[in-house]
Amino acid sequence: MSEKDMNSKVSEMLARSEANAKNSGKKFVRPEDEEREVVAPDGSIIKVNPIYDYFSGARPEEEKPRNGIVEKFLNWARAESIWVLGFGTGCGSIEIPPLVTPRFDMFRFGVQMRPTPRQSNAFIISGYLSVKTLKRVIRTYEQMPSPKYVLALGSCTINGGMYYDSYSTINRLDHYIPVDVYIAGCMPRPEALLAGFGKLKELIKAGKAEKANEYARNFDWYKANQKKIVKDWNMPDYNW
Amino acid sequence: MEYITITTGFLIILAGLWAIMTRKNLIRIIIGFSLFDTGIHIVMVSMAFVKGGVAPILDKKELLTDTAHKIVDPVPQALVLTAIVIGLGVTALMLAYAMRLHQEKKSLDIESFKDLKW
Amino acid sequence: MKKLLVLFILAAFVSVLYPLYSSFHGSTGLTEVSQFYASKENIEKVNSQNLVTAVVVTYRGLDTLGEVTILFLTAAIIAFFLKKESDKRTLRKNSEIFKTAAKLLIPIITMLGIYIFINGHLTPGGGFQGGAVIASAVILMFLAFPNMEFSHKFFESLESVSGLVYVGLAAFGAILGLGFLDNAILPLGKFGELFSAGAIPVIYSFVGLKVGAELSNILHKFKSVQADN
Amino acid sequence: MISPIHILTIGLGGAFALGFVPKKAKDAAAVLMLAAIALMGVLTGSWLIGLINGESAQQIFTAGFKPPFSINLLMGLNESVLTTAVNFIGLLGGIYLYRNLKEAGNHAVMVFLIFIMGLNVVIMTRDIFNLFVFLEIVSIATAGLVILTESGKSIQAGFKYMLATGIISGVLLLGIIFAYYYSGTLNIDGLTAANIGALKGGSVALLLIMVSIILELKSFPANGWGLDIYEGSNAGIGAMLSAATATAMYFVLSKLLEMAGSEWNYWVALIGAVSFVGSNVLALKQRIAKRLLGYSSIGQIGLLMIILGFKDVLGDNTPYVAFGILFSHYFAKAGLFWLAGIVKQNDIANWAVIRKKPYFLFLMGTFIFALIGFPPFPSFFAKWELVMELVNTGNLPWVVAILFGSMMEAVYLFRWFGYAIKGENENIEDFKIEWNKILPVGIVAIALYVTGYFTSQHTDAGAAINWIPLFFVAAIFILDFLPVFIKNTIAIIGMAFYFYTIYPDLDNLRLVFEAIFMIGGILTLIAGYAYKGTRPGFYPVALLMYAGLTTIIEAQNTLQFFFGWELMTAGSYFLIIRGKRSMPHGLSYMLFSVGGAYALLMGLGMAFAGQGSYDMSIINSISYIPYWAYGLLIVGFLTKTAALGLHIWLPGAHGEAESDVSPMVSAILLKAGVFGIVLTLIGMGGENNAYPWLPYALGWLGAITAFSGNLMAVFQEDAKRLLAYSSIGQLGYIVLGFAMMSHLGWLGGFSYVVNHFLYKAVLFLTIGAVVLRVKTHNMYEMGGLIKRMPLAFTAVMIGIIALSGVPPLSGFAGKWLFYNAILEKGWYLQGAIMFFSGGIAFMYLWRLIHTIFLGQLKDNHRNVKEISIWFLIPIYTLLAGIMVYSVKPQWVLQPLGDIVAQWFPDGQLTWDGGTAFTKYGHWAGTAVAVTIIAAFLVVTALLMISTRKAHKVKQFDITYSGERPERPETTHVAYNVFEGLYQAMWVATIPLVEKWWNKVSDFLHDTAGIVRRIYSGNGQSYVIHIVLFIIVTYFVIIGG
Amino acid sequence: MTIAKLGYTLLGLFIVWNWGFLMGAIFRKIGARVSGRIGIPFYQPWINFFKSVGVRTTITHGVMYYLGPVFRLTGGIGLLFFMPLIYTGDPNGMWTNFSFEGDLILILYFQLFGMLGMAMGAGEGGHPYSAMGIARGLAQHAAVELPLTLAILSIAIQYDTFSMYKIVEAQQGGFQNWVLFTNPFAAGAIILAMLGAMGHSPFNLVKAPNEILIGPATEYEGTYLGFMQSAGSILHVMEAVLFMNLVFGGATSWPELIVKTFLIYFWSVFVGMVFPRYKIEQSITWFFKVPLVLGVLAIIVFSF
Repeated sequence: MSEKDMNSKVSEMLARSEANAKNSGKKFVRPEDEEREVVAPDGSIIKVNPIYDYFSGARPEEEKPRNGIVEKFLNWARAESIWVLGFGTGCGSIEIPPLVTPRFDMFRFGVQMRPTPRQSNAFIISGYLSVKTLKRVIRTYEQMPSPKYVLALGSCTINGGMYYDSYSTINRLDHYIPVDVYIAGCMPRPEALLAGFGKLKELIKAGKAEKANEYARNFDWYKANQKKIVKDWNMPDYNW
Repeated sequence: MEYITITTGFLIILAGLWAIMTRKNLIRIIIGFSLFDTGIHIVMVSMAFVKGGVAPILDKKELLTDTAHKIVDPVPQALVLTAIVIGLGVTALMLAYAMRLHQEKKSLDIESFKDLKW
Repeated sequence: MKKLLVLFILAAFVSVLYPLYSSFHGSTGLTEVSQFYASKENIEKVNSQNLVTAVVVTYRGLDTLGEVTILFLTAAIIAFFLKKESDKRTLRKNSEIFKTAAKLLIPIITMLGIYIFINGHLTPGGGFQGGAVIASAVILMFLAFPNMEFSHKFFESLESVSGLVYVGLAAFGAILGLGFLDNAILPLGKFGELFSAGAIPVIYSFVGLKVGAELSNILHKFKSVQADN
Repeated sequence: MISPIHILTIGLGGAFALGFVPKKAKDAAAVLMLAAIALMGVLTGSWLIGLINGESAQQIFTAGFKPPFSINLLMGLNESVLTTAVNFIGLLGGIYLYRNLKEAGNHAVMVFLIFIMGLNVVIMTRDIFNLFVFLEIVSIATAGLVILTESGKSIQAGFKYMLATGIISGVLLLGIIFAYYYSGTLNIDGLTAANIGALKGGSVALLLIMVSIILELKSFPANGWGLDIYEGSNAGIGAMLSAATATAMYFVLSKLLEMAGSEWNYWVALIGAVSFVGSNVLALKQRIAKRLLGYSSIGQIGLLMIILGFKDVLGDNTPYVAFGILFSHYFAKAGLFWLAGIVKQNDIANWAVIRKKPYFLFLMGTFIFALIGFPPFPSFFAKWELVMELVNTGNLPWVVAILFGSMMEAVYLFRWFGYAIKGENENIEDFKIEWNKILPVGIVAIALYVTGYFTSQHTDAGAAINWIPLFFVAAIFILDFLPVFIKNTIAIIGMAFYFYTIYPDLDNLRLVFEAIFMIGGILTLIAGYAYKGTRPGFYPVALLMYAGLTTIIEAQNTLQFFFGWELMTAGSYFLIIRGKRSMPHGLSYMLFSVGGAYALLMGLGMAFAGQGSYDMSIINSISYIPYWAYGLLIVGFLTKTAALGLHIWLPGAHGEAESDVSPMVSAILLKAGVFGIVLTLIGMGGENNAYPWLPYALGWLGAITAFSGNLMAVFQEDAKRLLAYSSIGQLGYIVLGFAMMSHLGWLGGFSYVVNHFLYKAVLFLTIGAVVLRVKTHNMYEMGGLIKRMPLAFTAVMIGIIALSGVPPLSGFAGKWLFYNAILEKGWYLQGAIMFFSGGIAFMYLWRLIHTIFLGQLKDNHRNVKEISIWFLIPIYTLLAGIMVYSVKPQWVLQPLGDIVAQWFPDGQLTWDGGTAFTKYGHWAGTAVAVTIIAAFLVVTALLMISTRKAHKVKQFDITYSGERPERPETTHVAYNVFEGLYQAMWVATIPLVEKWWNKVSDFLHDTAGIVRRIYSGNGQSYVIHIVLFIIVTYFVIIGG
Repeated sequence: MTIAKLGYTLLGLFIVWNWGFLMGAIFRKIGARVSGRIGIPFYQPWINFFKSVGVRTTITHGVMYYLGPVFRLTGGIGLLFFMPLIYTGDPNGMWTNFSFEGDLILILYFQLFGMLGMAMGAGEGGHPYSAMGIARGLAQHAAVELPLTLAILSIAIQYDTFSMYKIVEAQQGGFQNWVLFTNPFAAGAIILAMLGAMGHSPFNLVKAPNEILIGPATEYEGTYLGFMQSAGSILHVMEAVLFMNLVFGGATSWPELIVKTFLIYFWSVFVGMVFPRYKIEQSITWFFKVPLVLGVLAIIVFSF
C-alpha cells in the first residue's frame, strides 16, 4: 500500500469514527482503538478489543509494609537509593539536568536517573501538566513498582500557577496522583530540588511516604478525577 | 565411354544438389531432387559397363557360351531399375506434398514453411 | 551470399566425391556375383533369356518385392493424403483430332505395355517398364477425356490382387521349401520361349499390372485434386 | 518353427488384402492390421523363445540361392529380440492409434502395417541393397504416417523429412554402388570380408554408407528435419519413430559397423557423443513437449552409438548395456510420446494438467526416471555397467561426456516433470481419457519395471540387491487409497520390523547410521498421524527414501550402494517436491543430486578399475588415479551434505517441504552423505592416508561451509529456511570433524551426527508443527507463541541450547571434542572459524526462538492451539534422547569411541568414570550437568521465594515511554533483526555460489538458444546441414 | 572433600559478589572524581541491591521472563564454579573451585549460558528495545569471540593444554612468564577483545542507556533487577579473572586477584571514559580489524 493510499484510508477511518460518535452520541473513539476483527490461521474470526485485551488492568492492592526492623532497613535503603525516572513532563525538566553536574551532584545523595519506570521509584512532575501529558504520567506512575514517590516541581503542580485558567492544563496534581513532596516556585532552582529530595528521604525513613498505598486505597476517586479530565481515555483502568 | 557417363552422372548430381540448395520454389527443388537421383542412377549404370560387353540379354546363341566375358554386369542394371522406381515413388510423394503445401499457404516458396523450428 | 556458401559447400562435396571418381577406372570384367549369374548352370537353372530380369525377379527378387511395395505405399499414401477431391473443373474442350488419335492410340499403347511385361524375361523391359507404358496410356486418357468418370475401384482391386498373387507366389516357394521367390515353383520351360523361366513371366506380369494400376491411381489422385487457380 | 520370411508374407499379404476390405468396414481394416502385427509378433516371439532356449540362428535364403548371390535374411538372437520389440511396440502403437487409423481409412492402415513389416526386414536383412530398399520403405511409410493426423505443421515436417531422407538415401545409394564396384558383392558379410575400407575410393564409399545410416539416426546437428517430424507428427507416430524406427536403425548401424571395421568404432562413438551432448544441451531451451522428446530421443541414440563404438571395450557386456539403455529408451520414450498425445499440451508448463489424473503423473514419473537412469529401471544397470567398463579401460573423457549429457537430459526432463507436479493447472483444460490410449502406456510402464527387475538379475552384483524394501514400497503404493492412519501404522510397523530383522547383521558403524535412519524415520512418521485424509503419494515416496537409505547401509557391493543412493534420491525428491512452493527447489535438488550421483558413479568406476570387483571393500584400495577417485567420491557425497558450493538446493528444498518432511530430509537424509564420506575416508586409509590434501581441503570446505551456512541462516525471515541453512552449517562441522582424520575428530564428528539428528529433528518437527498451526513460515508473522504453545517452546529451547553447544546440554560434547581435535591436528584457523560460526549460530537460534515464541503474540494467533500431540510424541522422545546424552555423555561417546577406534586406534581420549581426558583438557559431562542444574535450581528457588506475589501481566503491559503500543505487529522486533550485522558483514553474504551456478545455467541455456538457431525451419538448410555433415565427417575421418 | 570445596567455592562466590559491587562503586567514584564530582558512596551498589530486592509489587510476563535472570545468575555462578580462582600450586586446591569438571572450552561456552537465558527472558518481556539490545549484543559477541578464540587457541598451542589451571601454572615465576610477554599478539588480541566482552563504552550498545532505554533489562524490576545486578557484578569479576588467568599470570592470593582484576577492569573503564559509543556495524568492523589481525598473527606465530 502506498503512502498516499494509507493516508486516505486513515482519514477515511477517522471520518467514519467521528460520524459514528456523532450519530450514536457516544464518546469519541480513535479509529485504532475501535474493536476490530482478525482472521485466525484456521479461518475463524477473532474479535479484538484494543483497549482491554492487551492489558491486565487489575486493580492495585495496598501493600502492607513489612515488620519492624526489616521495613526500617528497607526504608533506609529506599531513601538512600532514589532512582528518578528520567521523563521530562513539563517546563521544569530543564532544572533536572544540572543535578548531575559537579555543582549539584545528586549522585552523592544516592539519587540517580533511570530510563525506565520499572526500575525507578521516584517521579518528578516538572511543572505545568497538560491534560495530554497527564494521561502519560498516569500510565507511567502506575507502571512503577511500589513503593514509589512523586515530587511535584513548581507552583503549576499545586494550583495551576500561571496556567490556572488554561483549557488544556490541570490545576491540581494531587487530584490525579498522590504527591509526596511539593517543591514550590516558578521555577524552583536545582537547589530546591535537592532540598526536596532531602525532604523525601526524611519522609521515607520515617515510613511516611506511603502514597502508593494511598493511591490504591482511594483508587476510585483518583480514577474518577482522571477520567473526568482525560476525554479520550484509551487505557485500562490500571496500567501494570 | 564409362568415363563420359560417370562424369555426366556426377555433374548431374551436383546440379541437382545446387538446385535443391539454392532454389526457393518447391517444384524446382523437387526437380533438383529428381536430377540428383538421376545422376546417381547414371553413375550406377556406368559401373555396369564392361569394355566390349553387350547387354546381358542372351538372345544370341554365341552368348550362351562363356557368357561372363561377353556381357556387361547385369547387377547394377537390376539395381538401377529398383532405384529408379524408388526415386519415382519418392518424387511422386514429394509432388503430392508440394500440392498440399500449396493448398495450405497458397505459396510454393520453401521459406514460407518454417512453422516448425528450433 | 547464400549461393556463394552453397557453391563452397558443393566444392567441398566435390572433394568428398573426388576419390570415388578418381579411383574409378572402368570394369574389365564381371564381378564374382555377376559371373555366377552368367555361368551356364545358373542360366539354365533360372532359364531366363534376359539376365537382368533374372536378377531382378529371382536373385534379387526381394528388392523387387520391396520396390513394388514402395509403389504400393506411395499410391496408398497419396490416396489418403489427397483424398479431398476438389470441385469439378471446366476445361477447354479437346480438339476432335486429339480425341480421335487418343482413342486410336490408347489400346495400342496398352497392348505395347502388356507386351513389354509379358516378354520381360526375353527382351529388354519387364513389369515396371510395361506398367509405366500402360500408365502413359492412362495419362493420355486423362488428357483426352478429362471429364470421363474413372473407376479407381477397379485399379485398386487390380493392385491388391496382383500384390497378393506376387506375395503368394513368393511365399509358395518358401512353403515348398525351395526358397522365397524361387522361380522354380513353375515349370522352367524351354530357354528363350515365352513360357520359360518358371514363375518369372507370371510374376512380372502381375508386377506390370500392379505398377500400371498403381501409377494410374497416383495420376488419378493428382488429377482429381487439381483446383482451378 | 515358421520361417521368419513369412513376416513379409503376413505383412505384405495383409497390406494387399486390405485393399479388398470395403471402405465402410473401417473397424475391420484396423482389426485386420492389428491381427497381422500380432501375428508377426507371435512369429518373432516364438523365435525369441526358441533362440533363448538354445536353438541356433537361422539364415533365410531367397530364390533358392546361397548368398552372396541372392538376398539372405538372418534370424539370430539379437534380431529376434529387436523384431519382437518392434512388433510389440507396433501392436501397442496400433492400438494407441486405433481411432486415428480407422478414421484415416484403409490406406493409412496399410501404410502402418507396411511400416512395421519394413522395420522387421530392415533388422533381419543381410544384403546392403535390400537394406536400402527397405529403409526406403520405412522412410516413405514414415512420410505417410506423419500426415496421419493432418495439420499444416505435419505436412511441412513431412516434406522436410522427404527431402532430407531423399538426399540421405541418395548418398547411401552412391556408397552402395561404389562398394559393389570395389568388392563385387552386396552381401554385408561379403563386404565385411572384402574390407573395402582399406582402398582409397572404397573408404569413401564406406564413409558414405556409414554416414548416411548415422544421418538416418538423426545425428546432431544435421537433424532439424528429424526434430520437425517428432514435433509435427501425431504423438503415436512420434512414439513409433522414437521407439521402433530408432531401435531398428540402431541395429542397422551395429550391423554395418561390423562391416566397416573396428577403426570406425571410434568415429561412431565420437559422433554419438557429439550427438548425445549437443542434443541434450540444445534441449535445455526447448519448451514444446514433443520436440523436447525428439531432442531426448536423438540424445539417447547418441548414447547408444557411444556404446556401439565401445563394443570392443565392453565385450560380452555390449548387448546387456545396449539393450538396457535401448529398452529404457524404447519403453519410456514411447510412453512419453503417447502421454503427450493424451495430454495434448504443447508447452511443457501446461503439463501441470496431468496432475488432475494422478496415475498419469505416476506414469510420467516412471518414464522420466527410466530415461535418466534411475533404479530400478534397466537403464540404471546398463549405465552402471557402461561407466564401470569405460572407466576401467581408462576412457575417462568419454565418461565425462556421457555423464555431462545425462546431466543436461536430467535438467530438462526434471524441469518438465516439475511443471507436471507443481505447475499452475487451474486454467488448463482437462484432457480426455480413451482406453485404447491408456492401455499401451500402462503396459510399457509395467514393462519397464519388469525389465528392470530382470536386468538386475543378470549380473551377480545386481542379483544381490535386496528387493524387499522396494516391494514394501510397491505394496504401500497399491494401498495408497487407505486413510493416513492405517498407512502410517503399516509403514511404522514395517520399518520397525525390518530394522529388527536386519540390525543383528550390521557392524557398529552401520548400526549407528541405520538407527538414525530407521528410528528417526519411525519417529518422524509418527508425526504423520497428525495429517488427515489419505495424503496421497506420501507414504510410497517416504518409504522409497527409507528403502534407499537402508539399502545404502546394507550394501554389500558398490552397485547395491549406488542403487540405494539413487532410490533415496528419487524418494527424497518426491518428498521435497510435495511442498507448496517447492518446484524450483525440487529441481535444483534433483540436479545437484544427479550431478553428485554421477561424480559418485565415476568415483566408483575408478574404484572398480584395476580391481575388477564390485565388493564394497574396493573403496579401501583404489589403485587407479586414487586422488581423483576419492575426490570424486567425496564430491558426490558432499552434494548430499550440501557443502558450500553444492548447497544451493538445500534451503529451498528443506524450507518449503512439508512439516514432517523437513525433519526427514534434514535430520535423516543428510546423514546418508555423511555415511558416504565416512566410508570414503575409511577407504582412504585412516590417519596416515596417502592423500593428505583431500582431507585438508575437505576440512577447509567444512569450516567455510559452517561459517557461511550459519551466517546465511542469521538473515532468514523464514523459519524453516533458517533451519535449513543451519543444517548446512552443522553439516559443515561434521565434515570438518571427519576431515581431521583423527580419533578425536571422528569422535567429534560422530557426536555431531547423533546430535544433529536429535536436535534438528526436534527443531524441524516443532517448527513444522507450529507452521501447521499458524499457517505461515515467516517468523515476523509469529511471536509470543510461548503463551499458546509452551510445550513447543520448551522443545525448541532445549533444541537450540543443544544446538548452540552451551553446556550442560549434549551439543557441548561435540564442541569439546572438536577443539581437542583441532589442537591436536593443528588446524587452528579452521577451529577459530568454527568457533566464530558458533557465535553466529547463537544469533539465528535466538532469532528463531525469539521471533516465534517470545515477544508479542499476534492478534490472529490468540486462539491457536498447542501443536499436535502426534508431533509432541516424537519431539519429546527425541528430547529425552538429548537429555540422556547430556547428562550421561559417556553412554553415547564410549560406544562411538569404540567404533572410531577401529580405524583410529590411539586412545587420545580416556575415560575416568564420567570424566573424559585428553592430552589437553578434561570434561566431566555428568558433573557439569549436575553442577549447573543444581545452581539453576537454587537460584530459581531464591527468585521464586522473593517474587512469590508477582502480578501476571499481559502483553502490552510494558513501559512504552508513557504511551501504549498500538499493535503487536509494530511492537514485535522480528523483521530484519540483524540489520547491524548485515551492514558489517554483507560482503560475506553475497551469494557468489548461487551467482556462479546461475551463470553456468545461463551460459548453457544461452548457448543452446544460439546454437539451436541452426534449425531454421527451412528444409533447404537441413539439406545443407546434411551435406556439410558428410563433408565434415569426410575431412575428419578420412582427412582431405 | 567435595563438600569442603563447595564451601570454599561459595565463599569465593561471596567474595566475588562483594568485590564486584565494590569495584563497580569504585569506578563510579573514579568517574565522578574525574568530572569533579563527589560521586556515589562506595556502598551505593549494596543499597541499590537491597532496595531492588525490597520492592513491594512486582510483575511477571511469563515463565521465560522469570527464568531470564535465573539463567544469567546461574551463568555467573557456574562460571565461577568452573574457574580456578587462586593458584596455590595444587591442582585440586581449594580455590580452584570445580575446575576439575571442565577446562577452558567449558568456560568459553558456558559464558553463553547466561546470555542465552537473558536473551530469552528479555524476549518474553515483549519490549521492543530488549530485543534490539539482544540482537546487537549477540552480533557484537560473535565479533568479539573471533579474535578472542584465536588468541585463546594460540595460548592453548603455546602451553599445549586447554586446562585453565595448567595455563596459569605455566605463567608462574615472575611477570616475564606471563602470556602478556611470552605471547604478545595473543595478549594484544585478548586485551582488545576484552573491551567488547566487558560491554563498556564504546561497546555498550547492548544497553545503550537512553537510546534503547537500557536494552535487555528494560522490563525487569525489583528482585529480577537485584539478581541481574548480582549476576552483572559476578560476571564482571569473572571476565576479569578469565583474562587475568589467560594473560596476566593468574593470581596466587586474593589480594593479587583483587589488584589484577581491578586493573583489568580499569582498562576497559578507561577506554570507555575516552571513547564514545560505536554503532553496531562500526563495532563489528572494528573487531574484524585490529584484534582479528593480532589473533591471526598469534596463531601463525605459534603454529609454524
